[in-house]
Amino acid sequence: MDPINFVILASILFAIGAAAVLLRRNAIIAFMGVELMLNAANLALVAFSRMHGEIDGQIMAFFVLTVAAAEVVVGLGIIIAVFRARQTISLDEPAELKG
Amino acid sequence: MSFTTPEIAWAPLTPLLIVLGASAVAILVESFVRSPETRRRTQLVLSLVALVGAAGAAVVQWATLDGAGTVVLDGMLTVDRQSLAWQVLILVFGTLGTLLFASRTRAGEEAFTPLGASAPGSSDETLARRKGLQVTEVFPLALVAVGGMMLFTSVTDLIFLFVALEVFSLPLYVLVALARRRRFLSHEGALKYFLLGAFSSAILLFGAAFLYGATGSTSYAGVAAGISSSTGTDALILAGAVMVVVGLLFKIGAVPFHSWTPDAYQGAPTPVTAFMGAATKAAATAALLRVMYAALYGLNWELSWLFWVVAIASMLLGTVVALVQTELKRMLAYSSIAHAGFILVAFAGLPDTALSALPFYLASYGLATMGAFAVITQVRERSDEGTVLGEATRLGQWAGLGKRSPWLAGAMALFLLSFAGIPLTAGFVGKFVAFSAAISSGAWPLVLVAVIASAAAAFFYVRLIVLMFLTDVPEGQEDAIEIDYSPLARTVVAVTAVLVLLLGIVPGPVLSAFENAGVLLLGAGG
Amino acid sequence: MLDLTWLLIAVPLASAAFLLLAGKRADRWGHWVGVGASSAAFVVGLVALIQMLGLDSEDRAHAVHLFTWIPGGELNLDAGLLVDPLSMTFVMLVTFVGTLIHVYSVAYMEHDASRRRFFAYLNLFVAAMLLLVLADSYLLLFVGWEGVGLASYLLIGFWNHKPEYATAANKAFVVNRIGDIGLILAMGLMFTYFGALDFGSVFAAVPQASTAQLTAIGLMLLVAACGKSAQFPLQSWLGDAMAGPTPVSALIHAATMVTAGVYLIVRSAPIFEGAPAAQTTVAAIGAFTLILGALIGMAKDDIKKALAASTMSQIGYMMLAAGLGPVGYAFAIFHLVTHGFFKAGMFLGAGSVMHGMNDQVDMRRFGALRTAMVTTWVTFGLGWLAILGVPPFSGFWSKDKIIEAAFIGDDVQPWILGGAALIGAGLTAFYMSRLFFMTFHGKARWTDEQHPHESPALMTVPMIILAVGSAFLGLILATGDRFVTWLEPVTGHAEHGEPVLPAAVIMVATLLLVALGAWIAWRKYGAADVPETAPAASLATIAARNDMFQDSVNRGVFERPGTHLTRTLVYADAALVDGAVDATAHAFARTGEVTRKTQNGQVRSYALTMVVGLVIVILVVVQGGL
Amino acid sequence: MVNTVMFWIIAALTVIPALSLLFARKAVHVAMSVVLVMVGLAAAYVTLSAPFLGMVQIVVYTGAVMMLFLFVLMLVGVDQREDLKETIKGQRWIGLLAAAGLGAFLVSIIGRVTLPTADTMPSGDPEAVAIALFDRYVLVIEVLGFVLITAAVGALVLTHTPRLRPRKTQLEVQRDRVRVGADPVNKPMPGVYARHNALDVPALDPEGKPIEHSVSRVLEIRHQTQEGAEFRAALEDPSRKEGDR
Repeated sequence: MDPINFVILASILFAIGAAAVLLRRNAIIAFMGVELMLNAANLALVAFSRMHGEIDGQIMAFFVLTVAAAEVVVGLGIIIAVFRARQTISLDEPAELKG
Repeated sequence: MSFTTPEIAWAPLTPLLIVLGASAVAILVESFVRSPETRRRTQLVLSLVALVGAAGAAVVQWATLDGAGTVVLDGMLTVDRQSLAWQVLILVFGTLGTLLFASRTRAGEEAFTPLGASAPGSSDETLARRKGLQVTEVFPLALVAVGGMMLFTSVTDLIFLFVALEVFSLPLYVLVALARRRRFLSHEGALKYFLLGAFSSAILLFGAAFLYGATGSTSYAGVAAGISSSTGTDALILAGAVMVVVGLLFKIGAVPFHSWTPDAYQGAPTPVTAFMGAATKAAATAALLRVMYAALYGLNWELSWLFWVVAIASMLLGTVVALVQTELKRMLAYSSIAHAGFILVAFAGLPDTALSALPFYLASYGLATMGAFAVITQVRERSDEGTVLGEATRLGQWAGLGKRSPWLAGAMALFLLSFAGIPLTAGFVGKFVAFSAAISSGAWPLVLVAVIASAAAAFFYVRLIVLMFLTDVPEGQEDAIEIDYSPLARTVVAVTAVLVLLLGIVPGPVLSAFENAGVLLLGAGG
Repeated sequence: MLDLTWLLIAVPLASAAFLLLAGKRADRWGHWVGVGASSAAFVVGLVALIQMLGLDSEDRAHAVHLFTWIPGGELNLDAGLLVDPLSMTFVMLVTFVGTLIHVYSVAYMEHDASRRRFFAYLNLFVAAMLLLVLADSYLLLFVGWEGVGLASYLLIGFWNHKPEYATAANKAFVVNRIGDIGLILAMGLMFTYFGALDFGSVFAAVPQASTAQLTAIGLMLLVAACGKSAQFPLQSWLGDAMAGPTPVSALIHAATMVTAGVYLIVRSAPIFEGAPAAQTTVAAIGAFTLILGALIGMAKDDIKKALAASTMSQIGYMMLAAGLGPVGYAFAIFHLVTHGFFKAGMFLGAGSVMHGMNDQVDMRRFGALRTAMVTTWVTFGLGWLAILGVPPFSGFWSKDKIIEAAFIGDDVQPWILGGAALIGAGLTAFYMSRLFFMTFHGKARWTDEQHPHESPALMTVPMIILAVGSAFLGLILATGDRFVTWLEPVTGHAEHGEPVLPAAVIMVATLLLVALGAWIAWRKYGAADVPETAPAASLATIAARNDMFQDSVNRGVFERPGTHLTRTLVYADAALVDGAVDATAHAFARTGEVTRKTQNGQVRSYALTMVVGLVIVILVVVQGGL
Repeated sequence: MVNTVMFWIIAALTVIPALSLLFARKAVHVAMSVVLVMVGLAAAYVTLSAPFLGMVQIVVYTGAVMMLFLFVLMLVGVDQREDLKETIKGQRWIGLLAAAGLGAFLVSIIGRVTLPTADTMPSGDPEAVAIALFDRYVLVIEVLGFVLITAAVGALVLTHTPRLRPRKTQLEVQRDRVRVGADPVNKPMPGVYARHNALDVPALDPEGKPIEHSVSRVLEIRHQTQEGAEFRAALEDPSRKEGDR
């Protein structure tokens, strides 16, 4: 089977991740959606790397992994800060900035 | 397998190394200096020395540049005059931003919360304030952000682009959340900025993956080569290119990827807004320039549509919504969206002249932005008992400011006129060179829209000027506003005001310097 | 000295900066600094003028290079001044009239707490206006153009304690921005076609350009001129701008800034020469505005607004002349100069009347002021005679020439333009006489609290000087075609065309019409009683109040259609043009209100906007790119 | 070329749990499903000849990142259920449509592309990865260090509370307790000095009176306690049953 199918899989996961950001009110779940998008990109990179027969795509995936982990730390930090202030992590709740 | 140590041209990276190295040292300072006050002083001095030193190093690099520049590590990074120009620009914004970060009100209050972890209004917060705690981590965070932005302007590899994007984004997300007052808004702004920022960087990354898949390379030069020799992968290339560009347009704040701007600008502590508004836009513009000219130049025709539509949408939406804003920071945020549109006008058709016009435009815009927000930090509300509260950002509160503080109001008027592009200010020359770049590539309908939009935009800038100079303080409100005095913030106001005037009246030297920078070392087109 | 002309701009500018920065310390003597700066500029101008007069006419254009402003590969923009007879004329007008008005303002603004600031703005205005006329490129002209806009904006809104004044300032700003867009676009076109913006290069490149290109540029310049000079359809701001202090109206809205449009057209003569369609449009707009302004002038009871309408109308004459080509350029500028004198004088007179009448502006509350304010009456009367075009006063020499020139040409054009100019003269005579008689003659209609008195010498002396100018300047400059010859290096030598009617016939017809208009005005407003409240004048009520017209055939024939036309046009002006401005502003605000709702504060909606945008972009780019 | 069966297993292992992101109500369930997705992705990496990356994926993602998510979920209340009813008008349908459209476009774009697959397999073993990482990409690695520093500092700034009040000694704790009028000594246990030692029976003081606050407040609120008086009465009068209350 052609590895390009993994890219198709990656695209589907990417779309699911995006949908999670659009639809879920829970900040943590929405954030997991973003993580899924990053991982989908990783899958695409690795699949392309396999198709090109070289390792660069994999290396990039390593970087993305690291960056994503760092992003999770900062993101969860912000979510906790919001939670401490408002006792909720609903994304609908903080909507004072608008217009 | 054998490993040979890679050859790295360290010398051209000196400015970058200074800034990032200083940030590491600053983290150590955080750990080892206990007293908040000493820490703050040390951090301020360290940051300023590093930023000014780095700017000096960049200038030395510029002067001693070997030929057109240096490609570091097989195309990961390119140091040429273009990137040095942007680096200097970002270092200037970084220096001014650091001054604002450190500025305090007359009562000795910083712009940042004393304790980021405390809940707003909690006893911990009060206690931390009483104990004089300070989040001096803002200085190393700002240094990392500056370093990331400098990288962002010089990288010539998609994966490095993504990493650099995160390097400067993460500290900004944190900084936005650290306001001292109106912390709910600050948190909200940070959460929105973070979530949408992560979302957009995922989009950028997916696009980069597509480009890698289609061309087999992540370096700009490799992508450009892959585009010109592509067979059967056009759709993949186009989709990838669009997603990368969208990721960058998000940072520039262009419609429809703009929605974070007003909320983050309003929620963030004003010094952060100033720094973010000036530097992020510059860095993102630089990165977009390089991506477009060095990697995606072959898609010029296909992508021009995107730039046209996004530019027009940004100019119109930014202008029209700014007209009805009553909150000052929000109004400036929408004006920044309109300016994103003006910036993109110069991208239409990718003329060579844009490479020298845009650095100037961003310099003029960034200086005026820093100045305007610095002025905002100086105008504060006062409670009935006479204690000084947060910044007065409702438009009505600025009525009669010209009489209370002619200098401050005059400087603000100057910045606003520069935003509006009135002659003898930097903004006029900036718009002039940017629009003439667009005209030179035949995009005159776009320039027509831009001219009309900037004419309409002048209305809300001038409205504020009228409010400041031609309106009296409302009856009974004489004591509701306090003009604060912070030497550091005043320095920023003075410096930016002088520069905005100088760049408007004698832009010659700077323009010709950028003229030199208008050539990319690894340009497919420019 | 010609190389030192930059001092003309620098001195008032420095004085403005000084006055703004000096703070309260300078409140007591700051205005004299302003007067001094303006006088100094006049002296510099005078010396330069004398030096220029000593040169041969072909050497009189002198370029002063200041510095390189915007350097660039293809585009190199220098900031430089062009000192030639045309700009020198303006320099003299601006500095001389400007200085007189400065002096007048010292007394007029005496009781104003921010007099120092007022003088700073006045100086700023003078500097910007001089930059406008001395610039050697369109770009630098634009700097001055925006500068006078800004200064006038500050000055109109100077008395900001009344809300309508701020509104007026806003309106002036909006309309002027429309004009500015015209100038910016004209520059953009020049830059695209010629790659240059300085007068020399642009005019040198004109012969190679196509007529279509020149027409486009010309029309854009015309939009700019209309905005600044209050010509149809961008005239609406001028009346409202009268909210500003009266010296401002005299300086900016009569003598100098509003004539910048005429200057722009005359300066751009080579472009218009290559674009006959644009040139004809200029003339047509001028002709239309001169009638429109006159009709509006008939309907106004506010003395300043009536004068503003008159200004509009007189600038219409200048535009008409400027649209006639080389035969008209010199007369346009000539009329501009004489008008600068007599209209500024009359505005100062109006200010003097207001000064004596507790700021009353309604002419229906005046009357019989000639006894109370003799100097004002005499000086105003000289201005009145001048604007009527009564020989040998100034207006006669300039206006008559324009009317005569309007009759030159082929086909119907001379009949239309000439006819308009001729009728305009009659209308002018009517409404200016109405104004004059209502103010100074007839019965006193003021209330007991008002004690009209003559103004102090600081105010009357400038009025007297301007009145002397109104009386004799035309004669002096017209003798031996001095002024036309003086301008010839710039405007080119015009072959004297033959009007379609003999010149003598035109002159007699003009004078007859003027006499008729003045006589009707005397009958109605001088000899008869003037009602203290304006008669309601909607079309229906006029028809119902037939008795107004019964007593004389004269009135029936002349008045009824006239009133109808006047009221209709004034109404159309208010409803359509003002309405269009307001509607545009409203539309913008509404759009903004609707659009801001999309920023609903929900981060998920923001993400949705991004995704939808992304999907559309991918769809179009990928589908379109394949 | 890759194993077809393997692909379909991985596809099922990733897409189905990923859908929980859209439809599961409890955040914990979502997190656990995402762990599964990550494992599936690791398997995919191994299949695509990136074994080392696969291992790292498991260690970093399932082992660290997702655990962090779980920790935070527990911090904010693991029980949180989300009402899936949409609050923003049109958001659900436009959102689903947009996301589906995005996915469909991306898939169709890939379907349109012809990309050859190289015969040579990239070597994804640790040594090859290490050499690549520290050769061309060494600067990226170094810069990544700053990303991690920022993350650590950022998290500390946002969540770490330094000791603001001095630590209380045992003596101070005791004093505080006495000051607010609490028992100077330990609370008596319920059921003490009685024939029952059940939790719902108050303790008796030396005089035989029941000590009311020895019973958990929760039980009192639920009316599941036995009041001392009644209890004694029941003792004295065997005819009265406890259940009569």
